[in-house]
Amino acid sequence: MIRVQEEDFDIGAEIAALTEGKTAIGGVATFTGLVRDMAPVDGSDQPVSAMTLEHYPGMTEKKLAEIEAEANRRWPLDGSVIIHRYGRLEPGDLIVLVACASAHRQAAFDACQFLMDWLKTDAPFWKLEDTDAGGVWVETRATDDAAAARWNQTPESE
Amino acid sequence: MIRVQEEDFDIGAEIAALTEGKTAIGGVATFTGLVRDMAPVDGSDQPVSAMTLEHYPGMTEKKLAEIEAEANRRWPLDGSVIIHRYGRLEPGDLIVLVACASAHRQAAFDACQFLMDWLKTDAPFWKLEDTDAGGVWVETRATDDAAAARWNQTPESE
Amino acid sequence: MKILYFAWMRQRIGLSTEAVELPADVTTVDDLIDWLIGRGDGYAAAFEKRDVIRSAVNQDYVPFDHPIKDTDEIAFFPPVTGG
Amino acid sequence: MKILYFAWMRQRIGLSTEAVELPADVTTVDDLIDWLIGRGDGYAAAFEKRDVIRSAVNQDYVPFDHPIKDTDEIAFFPPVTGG
Repeated sequence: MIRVQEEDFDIGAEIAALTEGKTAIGGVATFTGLVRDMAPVDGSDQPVSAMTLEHYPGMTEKKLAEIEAEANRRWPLDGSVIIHRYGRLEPGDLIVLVACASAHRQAAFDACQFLMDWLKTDAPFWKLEDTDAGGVWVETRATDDAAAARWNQTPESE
Repeated sequence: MIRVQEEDFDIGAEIAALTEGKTAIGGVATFTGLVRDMAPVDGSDQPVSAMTLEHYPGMTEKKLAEIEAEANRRWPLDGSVIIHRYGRLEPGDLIVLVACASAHRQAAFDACQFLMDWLKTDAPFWKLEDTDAGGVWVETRATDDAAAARWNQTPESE
Repeated sequence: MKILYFAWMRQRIGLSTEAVELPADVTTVDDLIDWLIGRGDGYAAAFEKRDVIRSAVNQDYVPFDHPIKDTDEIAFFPPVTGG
Repeated sequence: MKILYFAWMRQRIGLSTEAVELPADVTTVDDLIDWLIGRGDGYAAAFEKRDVIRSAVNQDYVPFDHPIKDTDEIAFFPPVTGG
């Protein structure tokens, strides 16, 4: 299940909905991304007062659905959720939730990491941070590209 | 923070408490374990109507605190939670929650997996499953030992 | 053809979307970029770092040698930073 | 000495905890197991799979050659299955 929305979400309620009535699930791995109050600008950390998330309506939903389907092909999941917010957010606000349920702990963890890594490099979102120096567009990090690249190899089986 | 308790817990509330006021956190990785309705007994899957978790009061808290401290030594965490229940549980009930908060996504994921792997092999809990054939003590899985053993190497840096 | 711009490309061009009539000799994404750059300073600034820009045709990522036609929806944007 | 038993060891012995006076020649966990086995069939059944059993002295895992003394809390249990 994927959702692209401006509103906040409730992690506990999302996990409860994901596992509701599915008693074959052994575990749920999640990752929740939050807005940080500091960000590197020209090499030094600067305070961030707010962040605006821009996205490409239509393509975003399409890419998220593709990424989710790929995770379900690679791992034996009993359910998955990707929720990504857009619009104006403040430090501490939730940005993204990825949750993967599986009978197998390692599958749930791996699928969750895979989804986060691909979200970072493939989902059409752009972050504009409000700093003392004005609005600064967040730049791609080389570590994110490297994290996504590792999944191009055959995933490890449990 | 560690808790060993008979009562249920609220995942969303636990994550909110973990991140409250800490706006340097970039993300939170979690794993939630649930009671499954089927379990392997003598090589074939049997329905499980309930599970009773026995533990060693005192030693449990001690081991969980040690494991959590070790995770905080290995990774730059801004907070962590381990909650493990004991007593009688039914399929779909929550057993365990591990949550790790960090400015770094990979650190949060790795620490969360480390904690789950060590919980499986080091925390003094024993599971008795109610099946049609009576009460069956859950046996250790070789995959759990292997999963824990991988952390004896130097953890990967991000 | 519908063209969309995002993030700092949108800011530099001053438009989030526009409809254009493609000249006959514009048949790939690369051709389109060259043609857009010729339309003004904002476009030139937006496409300055041509190596880092990503393009999508009908909401799928494509390389710059991808063919385009007048009924396509094409988007240009900087590297994505979601998650 | 306080001894605790868990899971199927507790069931086979029929006790979750007991207090014993150690004979003078029982100085390690291994000695204690030998001595307990001699106390009855329940103990013998509980310690039958000696290889798989784990022991803790004062709530820390120890190998069977670990020394013990009368003021220790010692626990015996099958491999743990939490998480």
